[in-house]
Amino acid sequence: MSATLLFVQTLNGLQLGVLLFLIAAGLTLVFGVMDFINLAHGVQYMLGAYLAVMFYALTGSFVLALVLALIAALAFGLFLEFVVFRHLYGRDHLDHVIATFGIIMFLNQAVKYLWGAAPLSLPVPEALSGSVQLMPGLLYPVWRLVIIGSGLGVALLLYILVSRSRIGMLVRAGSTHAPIVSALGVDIRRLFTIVFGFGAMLAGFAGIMIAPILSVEPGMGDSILILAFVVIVIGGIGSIRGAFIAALLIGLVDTLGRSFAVDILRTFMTSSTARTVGPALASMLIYVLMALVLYFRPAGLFPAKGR
Amino acid sequence: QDKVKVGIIATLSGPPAVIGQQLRNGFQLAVKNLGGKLGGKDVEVIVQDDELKPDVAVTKVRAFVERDKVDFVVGPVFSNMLQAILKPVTDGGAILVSPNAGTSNFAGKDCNPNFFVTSYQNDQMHEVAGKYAQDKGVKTAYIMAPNYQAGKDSLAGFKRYFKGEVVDEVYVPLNQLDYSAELARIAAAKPEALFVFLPGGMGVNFVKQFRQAGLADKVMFLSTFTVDEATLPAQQDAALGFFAGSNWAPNMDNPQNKKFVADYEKEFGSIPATYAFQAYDAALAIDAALKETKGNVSDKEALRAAMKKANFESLRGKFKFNTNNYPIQDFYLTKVVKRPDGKFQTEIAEKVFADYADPYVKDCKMK
Amino acid sequence: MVEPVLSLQGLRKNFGGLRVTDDLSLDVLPGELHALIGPNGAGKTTLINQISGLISPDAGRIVFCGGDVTASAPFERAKLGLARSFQITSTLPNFSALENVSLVVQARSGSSYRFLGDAAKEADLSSQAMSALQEVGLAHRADIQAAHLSHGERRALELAIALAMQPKLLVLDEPMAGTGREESARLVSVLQRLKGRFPIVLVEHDMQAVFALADRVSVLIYGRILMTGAPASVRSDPKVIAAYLGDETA
Amino acid sequence: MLSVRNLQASYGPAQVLFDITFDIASGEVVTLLGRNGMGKTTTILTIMGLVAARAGEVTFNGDTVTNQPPFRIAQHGIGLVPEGRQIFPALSVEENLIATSASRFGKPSWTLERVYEFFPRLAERRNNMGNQLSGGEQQMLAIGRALMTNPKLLILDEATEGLAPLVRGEIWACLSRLKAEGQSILLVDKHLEPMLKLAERHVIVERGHVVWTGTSDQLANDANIRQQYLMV
Amino acid sequence: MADVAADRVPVVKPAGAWRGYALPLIIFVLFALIPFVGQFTAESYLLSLVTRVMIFSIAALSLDLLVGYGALVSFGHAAFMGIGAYAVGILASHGFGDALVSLPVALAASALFAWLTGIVCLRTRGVYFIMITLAFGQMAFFTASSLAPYGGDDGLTLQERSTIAGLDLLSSDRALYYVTLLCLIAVYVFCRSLVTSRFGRVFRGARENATRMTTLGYDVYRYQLVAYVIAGMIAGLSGFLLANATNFVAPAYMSWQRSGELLIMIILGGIGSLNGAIVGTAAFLLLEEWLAGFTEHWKMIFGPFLVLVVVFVPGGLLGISRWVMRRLRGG
Ligand SMILES: Nc1ncnc2c1ncn2[C@@H]1O[C@H](COP(=O)(O)OP(=O)(O)OP(=O)(O)O)[C@@H](O)[C@H]1O
Ligand SMILES: Nc1ncnc2c1ncn2[C@@H]1O[C@H](COP(=O)(O)OP(=O)(O)OP(=O)(O)O)[C@@H](O)[C@H]1O
Ligand SMILES: [Mg+2]
Ligand SMILES: [Mg+2]
Repeated sequence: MSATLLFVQTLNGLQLGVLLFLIAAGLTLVFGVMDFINLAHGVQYMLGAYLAVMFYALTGSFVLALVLALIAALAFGLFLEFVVFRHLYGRDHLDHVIATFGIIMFLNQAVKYLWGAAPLSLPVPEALSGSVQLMPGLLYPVWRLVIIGSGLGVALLLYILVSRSRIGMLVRAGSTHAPIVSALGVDIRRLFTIVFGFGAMLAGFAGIMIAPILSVEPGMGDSILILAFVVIVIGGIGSIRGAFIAALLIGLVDTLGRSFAVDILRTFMTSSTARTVGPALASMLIYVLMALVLYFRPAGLFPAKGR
Repeated sequence: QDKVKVGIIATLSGPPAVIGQQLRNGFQLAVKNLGGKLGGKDVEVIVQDDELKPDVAVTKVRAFVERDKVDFVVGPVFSNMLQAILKPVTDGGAILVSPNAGTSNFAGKDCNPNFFVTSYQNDQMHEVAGKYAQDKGVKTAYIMAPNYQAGKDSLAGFKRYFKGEVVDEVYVPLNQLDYSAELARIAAAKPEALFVFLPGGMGVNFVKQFRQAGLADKVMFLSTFTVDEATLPAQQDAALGFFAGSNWAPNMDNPQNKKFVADYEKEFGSIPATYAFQAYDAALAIDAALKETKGNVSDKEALRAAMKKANFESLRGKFKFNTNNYPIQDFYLTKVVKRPDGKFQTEIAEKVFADYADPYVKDCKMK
Repeated sequence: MVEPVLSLQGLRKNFGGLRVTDDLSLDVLPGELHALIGPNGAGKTTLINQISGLISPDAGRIVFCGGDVTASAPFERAKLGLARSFQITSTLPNFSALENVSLVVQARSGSSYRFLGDAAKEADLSSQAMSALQEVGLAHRADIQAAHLSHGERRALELAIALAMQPKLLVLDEPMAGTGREESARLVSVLQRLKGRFPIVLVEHDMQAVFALADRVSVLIYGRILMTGAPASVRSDPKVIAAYLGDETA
Repeated sequence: MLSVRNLQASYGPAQVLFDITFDIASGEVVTLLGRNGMGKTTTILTIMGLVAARAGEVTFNGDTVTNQPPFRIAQHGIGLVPEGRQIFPALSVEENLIATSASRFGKPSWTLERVYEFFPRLAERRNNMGNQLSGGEQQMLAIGRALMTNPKLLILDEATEGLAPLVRGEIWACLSRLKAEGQSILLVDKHLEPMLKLAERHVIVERGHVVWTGTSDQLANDANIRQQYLMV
Repeated sequence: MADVAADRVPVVKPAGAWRGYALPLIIFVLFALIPFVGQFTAESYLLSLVTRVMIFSIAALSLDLLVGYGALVSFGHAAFMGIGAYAVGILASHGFGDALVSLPVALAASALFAWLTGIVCLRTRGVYFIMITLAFGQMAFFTASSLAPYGGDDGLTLQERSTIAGLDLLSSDRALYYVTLLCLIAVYVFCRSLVTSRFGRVFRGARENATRMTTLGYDVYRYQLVAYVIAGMIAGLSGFLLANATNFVAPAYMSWQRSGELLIMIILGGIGSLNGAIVGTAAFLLLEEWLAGFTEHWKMIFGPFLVLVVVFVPGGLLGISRWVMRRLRGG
């Protein structure tokens, strides 16, 4: 394996990591910070993508589509919070699981009902299509760089929001002692609603940003959701920093594993067996990683303080 | 009874639903065009979703043969579902017609008189790509497929005729989303041709990312089930000019096919893919058989014989069943083009095999 | 010189920069009620956590009934007969008061790897548990879920649990906290009765109780033993008054 | 300022409060006395809207607040030091103080600085997480947290529980200082003597009924009341 | 965070024993009668459907043991089923088609897997436990998918059902049906007694307050490990039956979606009561079958149904029945 290849793959790994973080971010926020397991995060991500496609078809402008889709995603998130989630705060995690699972079922089908089962797609905005020369013989799609950028942006924003802002404090407090917070004069409900809306918006945003490189199809949120959970669990639930680092870690492990597992195995087994074992290993790798991390750090890499 | 009952089992949920729908639509369109009759008898079509879960599929087909007493079961989409349902269906005394999945074991040692395939033997489409690359004198090829059985068969199929150097043979995890790692390796390997088998969403993701990585005009893109009418609406220009192995294309030049494509687009607002036309042919095959037996479904022996005759006008032109009930047919290389109306479809580029039969037939006892 | 039941030798514990237990040595003699007092944050609970094994010391030894238990797990120490109560009440919220206690009895009577037979129907378990509840005057609330007990009642339950273990050493972290006059009085008399049966380490801020019960008192300040001695001498010690007692004349 | 009339409340089927009636005038210090499990905490929770009132009425400065959401009630100017501390484990000491701080009525008399000078121990541990505090430190934090909302009425449920005598003494001192500043206070505590010094009036709760109300002198002089209800 | 499901009070001693056992009795009697009804309709279809319900009920029971009584939310439970099933399939493909061989192997294999993974998983709590069990489930899944000699992703077909001591007793759907029913009843009774037993008590205690239990002298970790292994074996049993019922084994049996469904089943029924596991499973599978019968978009009905259940009747379907009961008694 040549050095450049290694470099490229590392870059790709980081890029995939940021991609994952973009999705995991909203999840940690709602989950870690509010102690609410929102499996529907995945479908909200899917919805974001579909909305973007729809609005793009209507307006023909990516920026407009982005804005409209974000607003719609937010609105929808608030709607969900209003009709479902708000009744489940402080309830057993399992209630969250089943309710949000119901929402997944519904939305996956509804999306198919509205937009058809065939995969759709969103073109890369003209200005940002094409690729740049990072180094001789290494072209890199601009849009990927944009994704990396936005991911970093979101990371920063969230970090400040949760661990610096007063809203962040209140929400963290509410996640464990909602009644007391409210007895001290804060409308915890409204607060949770806001956070939820924000989380939904983040999910939508992830969907929109990723739509240009992935196919927009029913159920696109399901497998991603699992990955996102892996990320936030490795990182330590509720820790934005943890989620970020874990995302990069997984991105790297997965990418490098996928691209070099076979080569490495070849060094000590016949290449045909390496070819069959390698990929199986590669696809297991992130789970092995998670198992290892949790074995040595049962509460993730950065256990959220005080939990 | 005076009615023919047909049960359709297809994957209608999850991402592959689009394929299942094509399959169902194709069959129902045929029934419609045949005036709601098969072999002159009124037909009742029941549709079930296998949810891509083997045990669910088994329960559903049991329902077909036991509760609904169907005479024919049409389906499924995927090979692993086929493995699961063949026994319950045929044991239940119904005839199973597969409009898509055609695994090697049922073509060979496990071939079954009550099982007919109107599509192809799974390897063949891939062999088309391999043969083409070979004929065009391609020296180096990079081949890639998902890490599951069908994936392994596909690369094996490709290599059966391609004798050039395979620079790398890559298996990616099923339903992988991001291909930047593989694309980087392709860029580094600089092969003449690329062969991929990435069905459904995987194909959409890969094709878009392949184009974005700027490899499209450096490497010849050969594929199977990666750029077809089911995925083109999402791939659009990204897939323009890409090649695929196939047994049919919407622009195939014969009257019945022209009508079929036109009707399908009118009815469902999308261009049919192979899945749809093979299901359509399945209906025609059943229709022909029933005409033969004067609509008698009770005499299975006669029914099977009649099915085997397959005297119907296939949308692909020449068609007949081999002794293992798999088709003997021509295969083509297709190319993605943009139609005047802005829609995308595959079109015949050139014929690669004529009257091509699968090799497994020799292991099949049936005569 | 009698062999101490519990002997702490040069214990150290740091939380980050903070020294919570600082080269601390302490002996608990058979049959004595040893009170441990000290300002908030002096390190009393942390010390108890180290004794019961929930926290492991950075340095030093813990010898219990002649054996070194520094490295052994909490449940092993409990098996050896070390019982404790928690400062922040810690019971099984969805278990009835009775169940809470009879689980303790079960722990020391026969194997718990029995998969058949209704444990709730085992008479001896329940009866022993019941008597423990009586000791702390909670018998009339036996069937109430712990979660539904009032704060004070839960404190009492804590003590009942500790009693039911029939321990070789009983460590109590502020059993009186949150109990009203009546209960405090009852607890004091209970402890009076228990005194002598087995040694007791009592952490308490209720000076009335402490001085009424203690044989010896150790004063803990910033993780160090300021002094150990008879109640009278301690309460009159100017350093102690300055650091802890203040003008409290209880 | 606060008046409670015939308040009734229950946990699920089990009724706990049957007839609670008492008043607190502005600037007054009132205590709720009674043995364990008699309904003191429940009374407070019901006033705060954390437990639903079945019947009866709670008014604060003339506005009826019965069964309003807790945050509304609090915003009327009631600061709660809940039983069992209930500090926020996921927040640092300082965050615990800031998070819910408010000054709803003019300039705040309680600021971070003032709380810290009041509880120097908290200043030392300002960056520790709430759950890393000693029991007593948690108690101080809970009080500081309530003061930071600059309430008109301060409610303390077992506020001196688990505090060292010295600190306890300080707290009593502080409370009398607060009283001097005209702060109205509702107290639940087990230490009768300091409360007799501090409070004007006392309300004795027995099995969810108010069975006696009177001044410190009355209570101090009426031995058999104390005997009957408080075992003192 | 740690107390997933901890604020659910498991029903251990139902008020008035008969009321606790009435429901399961009714259910089992119904199950026993179905074949006779079946005669007049599509028997083997009905049988295969209900057999499926019972098989999943067994798995659900074992899961409820962990979730409802131990707050150990296993998101990899399908793996045990899959392992049980593969034991049958693989042995059969090597000519060992007899239950006397395959059943013990199935149980042993799933137990072993449970033990090995349990050692790791049980170090974690709450959601971390959920995810780490998922991780092992996925590893099992991918391993099965790469078993090329056994069909890999396509799975492998059993030519016929397991024989019992050489006799093909299971060949008839009815026989299999009743065998499954027996297994279900046995498992139910066992679980029922387990939760009230000494062991069960400790296990439940651990879920309420692990720290407390250790200071009482219980090695919580070992108790939970034993429970985990037991649950794994029971799930393995259901896998054994599933393989025989479908004559087919595939990695799909181990997918995380399947694990998720199992969870949904027990939550839908109401956790921590065992009865809920059976009710929920039946409701889930039958509703699915029924709704799918008349619309392709059945999920748009089923999804909201789930939501409604959670929002309005905490405690799942059993919650409803309890509520009704109370109303009736309340007059
Ligand atoms: N996990 C921890 N991390 C950091 N500091 C801690 C931790 N636990 C306790 N501390 C600190 O150690 C000191 C001693 O705590 P400890 O609970 O032992 O005090 P204590 O003597 O029990 O006080 P009190 O009488 O109020 O209960 C306190 O200052 C506390 O803040
Ligand atoms: N969450 C609850 N659920 C059910 N019953 C409860 C609950 N909390 C308290 N109770 C019951 O209500 C009664 C009054 O409880 P409360 O906490 O108000 O007593 P208290 O006067 O504050 O006692 P203490 O001095 O011990 O705090 C008690 O009998 C208690 O058992
Ligand atoms: Mg302490
Ligand atoms: Mg109280």
